[in-house]
Amino acid sequence: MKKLINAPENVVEEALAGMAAAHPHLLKIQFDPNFITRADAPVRGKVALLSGGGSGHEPMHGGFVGHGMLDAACPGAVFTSPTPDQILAATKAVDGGAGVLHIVKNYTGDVLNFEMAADLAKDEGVRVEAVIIDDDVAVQDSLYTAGRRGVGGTVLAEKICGGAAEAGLDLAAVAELCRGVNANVRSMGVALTPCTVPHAGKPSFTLGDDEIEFGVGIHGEPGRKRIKMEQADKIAEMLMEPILADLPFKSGDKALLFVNSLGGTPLVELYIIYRKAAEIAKAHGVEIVRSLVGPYITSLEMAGTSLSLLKLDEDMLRFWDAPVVTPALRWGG
Amino acid sequence: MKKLINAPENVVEEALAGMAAAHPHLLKIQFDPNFITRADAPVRGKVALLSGGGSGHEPMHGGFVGHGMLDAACPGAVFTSPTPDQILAATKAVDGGAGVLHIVKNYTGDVLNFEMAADLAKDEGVRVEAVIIDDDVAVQDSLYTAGRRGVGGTVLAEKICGGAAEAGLDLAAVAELCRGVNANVRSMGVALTPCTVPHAGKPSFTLGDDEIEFGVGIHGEPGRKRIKMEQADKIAEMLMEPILADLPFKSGDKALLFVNSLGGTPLVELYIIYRKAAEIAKAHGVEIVRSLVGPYITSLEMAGTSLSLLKLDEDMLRFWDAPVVTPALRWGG
Amino acid sequence: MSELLDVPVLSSWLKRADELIAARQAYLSDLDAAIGDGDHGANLVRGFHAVNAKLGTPADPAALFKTVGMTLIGTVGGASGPLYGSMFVEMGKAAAGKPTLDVAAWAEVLAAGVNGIAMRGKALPGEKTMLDALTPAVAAARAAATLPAALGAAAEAARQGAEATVPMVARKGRASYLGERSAGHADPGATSAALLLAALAEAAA
Amino acid sequence: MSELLDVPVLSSWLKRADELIAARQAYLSDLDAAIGDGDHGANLVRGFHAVNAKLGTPADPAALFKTVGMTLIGTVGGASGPLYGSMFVEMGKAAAGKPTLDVAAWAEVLAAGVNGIAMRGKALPGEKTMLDALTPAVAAARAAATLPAALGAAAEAARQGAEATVPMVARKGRASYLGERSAGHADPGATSAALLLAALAEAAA
Ligand SMILES: Nc1ncnc2c1ncn2[C@@H]1O[C@H](COP(=O)(O)OP(=O)(O)O)[C@@H](O)[C@H]1O
Ligand SMILES: Nc1ncnc2c1ncn2[C@@H]1O[C@H](COP(=O)(O)OP(=O)(O)O)[C@@H](O)[C@H]1O
Ligand SMILES: [Mg+2]
Ligand SMILES: [Mg+2]
Ligand SMILES: [Mg+2]
Ligand SMILES: [Mg+2]
Repeated sequence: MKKLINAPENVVEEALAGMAAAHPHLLKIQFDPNFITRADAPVRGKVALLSGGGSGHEPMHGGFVGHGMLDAACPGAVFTSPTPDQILAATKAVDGGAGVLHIVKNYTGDVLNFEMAADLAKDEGVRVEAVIIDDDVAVQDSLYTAGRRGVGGTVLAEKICGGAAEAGLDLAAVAELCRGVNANVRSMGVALTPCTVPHAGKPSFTLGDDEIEFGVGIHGEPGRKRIKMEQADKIAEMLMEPILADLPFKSGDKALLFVNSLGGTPLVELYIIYRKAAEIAKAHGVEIVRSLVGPYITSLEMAGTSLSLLKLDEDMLRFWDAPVVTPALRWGG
Repeated sequence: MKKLINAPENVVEEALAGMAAAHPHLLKIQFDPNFITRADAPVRGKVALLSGGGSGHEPMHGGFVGHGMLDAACPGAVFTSPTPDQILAATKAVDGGAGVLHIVKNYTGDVLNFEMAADLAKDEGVRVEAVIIDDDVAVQDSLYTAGRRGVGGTVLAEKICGGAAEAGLDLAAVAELCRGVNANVRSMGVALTPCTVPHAGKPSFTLGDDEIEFGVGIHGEPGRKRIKMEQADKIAEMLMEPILADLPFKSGDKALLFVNSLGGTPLVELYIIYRKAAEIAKAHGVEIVRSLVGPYITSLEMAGTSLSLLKLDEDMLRFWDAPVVTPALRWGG
Repeated sequence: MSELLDVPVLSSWLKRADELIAARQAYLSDLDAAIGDGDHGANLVRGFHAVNAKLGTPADPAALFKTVGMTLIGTVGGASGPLYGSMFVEMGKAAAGKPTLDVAAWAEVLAAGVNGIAMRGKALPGEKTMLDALTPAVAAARAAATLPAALGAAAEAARQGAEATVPMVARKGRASYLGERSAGHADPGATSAALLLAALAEAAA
Repeated sequence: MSELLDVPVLSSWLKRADELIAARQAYLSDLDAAIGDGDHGANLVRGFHAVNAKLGTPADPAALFKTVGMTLIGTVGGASGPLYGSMFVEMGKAAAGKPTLDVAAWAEVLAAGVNGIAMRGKALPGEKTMLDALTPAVAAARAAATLPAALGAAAEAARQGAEATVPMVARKGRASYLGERSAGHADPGATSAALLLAALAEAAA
């Protein structure tokens, strides 16, 4: 394992210290318990947005803290959900009186820790709503599983709901919008290589030189199936097909296409995938009116990509376009 | 080699097609010869900025085309400088009557191809100035070499000069500013892994499990020396020391610190490096007033980082902060 | 071996648990890597180190369990943090007012803890989770006549219960994403649960 | 073998050059990977494929050389594109007005081309570049009495010149960044230059 780290147990804290040093105008960072808030938190009268999850998915979530997106992010250990005390402290720190929306990716650990934190926050008089994001179509049968995982759709939900909160929508309305985004987004990913969690010190799984993990999770969870390597166009097809079928997306839909790097896959490859995915969407009658291309929800240095397709309505489009000023997403502000 | 590509010979064109599809509001893309211009090019009366180089360093340069940064980018084959016909065609396409600044990284191939193109453009009546960027302190003795390589400083020069051109500075003044940025920026990188050029099909070099290439070039050129892996803090020290000594940076200097991923190194590690590098700068009396952290000048999927430190004057700071609206750098616009 | 669990014995349990988990960290993480995300060992090492650092000298078993539960909740994260945390928090509630626990009391305290996991995780036995080690352990503890017998039988039942998760298809937690592919591997949480009960049997011996 | 180079022979040179370079692509790129960036083989394959696709039936050697030069400039990129491109462009100028080239004319045309490289690259022999193959080739061509002798001697001199780059420390191009570490490897450009002259000797034979 060659990584630019000091000791595995210090990875999260040292990276947070680096974020604090690099973005003093955007972020405030608290340690023990660890959480990140926007520099001007709490914003009086605005619904606060809080998300969190294991570290190792950067820029998600800490890189999305700032005007127009998240008010707080709670980073757990690498690939391990944060603990209730972090979430509770952050919730109290960003509540501006209008309540706090917890945006939670659907993993047992995240759900349980956020649940405990929400209960504690409510006990202390903070209004909290939680929305669970579960957009990963790789997990098929939700009756016999912990349900679909939350993946790329989380980034889109955080941006859109951040715009809505900034525009003054109340907690119920922002939560409703968040559920709406989740209901209209579908995602699927593929890994070309594993990644190595620092404290594990070895790759989370092994793949043959000609194998890829189709439907992989963002923690290196094995996916739908292990298959032979294919060309980019074929992979784009294999990812788009279940996404389009699942909502289902229909001819005439307007959509946002998000081509994400899992970390180790460079931009040049993402654009090759984007080209084909957009072509497939078009052939299906779906009009891509917005795009996002880059490493936004990653799995350390894992090579691979995930696609997310979000059916946009007027509100979502408007709040997607609204200004955002965070370390990782920034426009119009 | 597992990559999200179709055929190696189509990588550049397909990625360009993907960029065109993803950023229709920002970019116009021409094929044969290949070049990217901002959607509203040529901008009448504004000095146009053009850069280019081999592909595989994305988002540089195509991702930096747009308001407040480049008017055009010319992508060569992967890791191979573009050809004069591309540069000539792009130069003519973006000239708005105020002349065109060529920002050229100091590699023999880039210099020669840009030189030929500039001669041809001048023959056709376009005013062209060229500035060579050579900020890489890894190459020590420039009398016996092709001179220092152009690396991370290029990104900073393109942003700052883009702001200046947008503000209405003339060709001579923008070129002078560009030389000023180059004179005040120093960079150095380290590779933890090699990368694989698609048409080569195998890693550009080999490194032992505990070895790193110190002073590596962005094309996988071997660096200053091959050394044993070190902890992040030690690596940050080894990179900062020659950078600080070279300008030299002095106590009281205000600076921008750019911590770049060579591609495969995730953000969490960059922030760990940032933390230590900023600490070292501070101990040296250098005040870091701006930062850039992320994969901006990459070498495909190579793991590693490069640091660039730019001593800022008032103008540079103002033009760095000026609005920019490109696929990869965006703020204020 | 005494017929009563008191604060010193319970404290040595947590020390022994920390040792056993640290010794098996890589194994637990490997099990988790096979069907989950490979952090179970590190999660529990972090948690039980913190528990031992925080424990101090609690007034009674209830206080001890509560500290353990809150510390696990605050340091482990993941699924196992709230689950093991809830287990100890519920054990604390069940042990309220008892300076020591005899065999019957212990069986009921353990049962309350395991029920806490089931409530928190909304899981049933047979879904390839820590409950598959802990549920039979409760039954074994309840059936035993003496404390040493109860601790030994619970540890053994948990060990067998963990082993029995190998052929199961996971229905809860991260492993459930694998569907049929989750069969053929022991559940990491069931395995760590068996370690915890083994540590208790050893500490009380 | 004829005593004159004409358009058909020169055309078959470029065809043979394309074949030889394609056959040695990996080798050229490996040489470049060792002391540069590993693209020299791919660069030249791209260029000479394009040359053969574009060539058509030029009116005379001058036209042929010009097309080759402009095509290489337009397709190769890197350092070698402008350098080999300039070589052929200058050869075209030197061959102006000559429907065929005898041994003396060929030596001067080649000299003009090699001089074009030296001007463009601001390089001298001994700096570990293609000039180290081409400069001795010019001398050998000039010393020969017949065209076959000139082509054979030039090819052999270039081969030896390329070999002689192995111990050299690079002073120009990407390899120069390596300083002393560039010694011990043949220069890729010198090696490809030797291939080009070998292709000519074969094509004219
Ligand atoms: N709903 C649940 N109920 C009971 N136990 C569960 C549940 N979900 C997961 N587990 C247990 O948690 C273990 C995984 O713990 P851990 O790896 O620490 O957390 P995570 O899955 O969040 O990485 C599983 O092996 C399983 O025994
Ligand atoms: N200044 C120069 N003068 C002459 N030849 C040069 C010069 N710089 C580089 N070369 C030649 O170019 C070759 C490298 O070509 P190539 O790999 O295609 O370009 P790049 O170095 O841009 O990747 C070198 O091996 C050397 O022979
Ligand atoms: Mg986990
Ligand atoms: Mg090159
Ligand atoms: Mg786990
Ligand atoms: Mg090369």
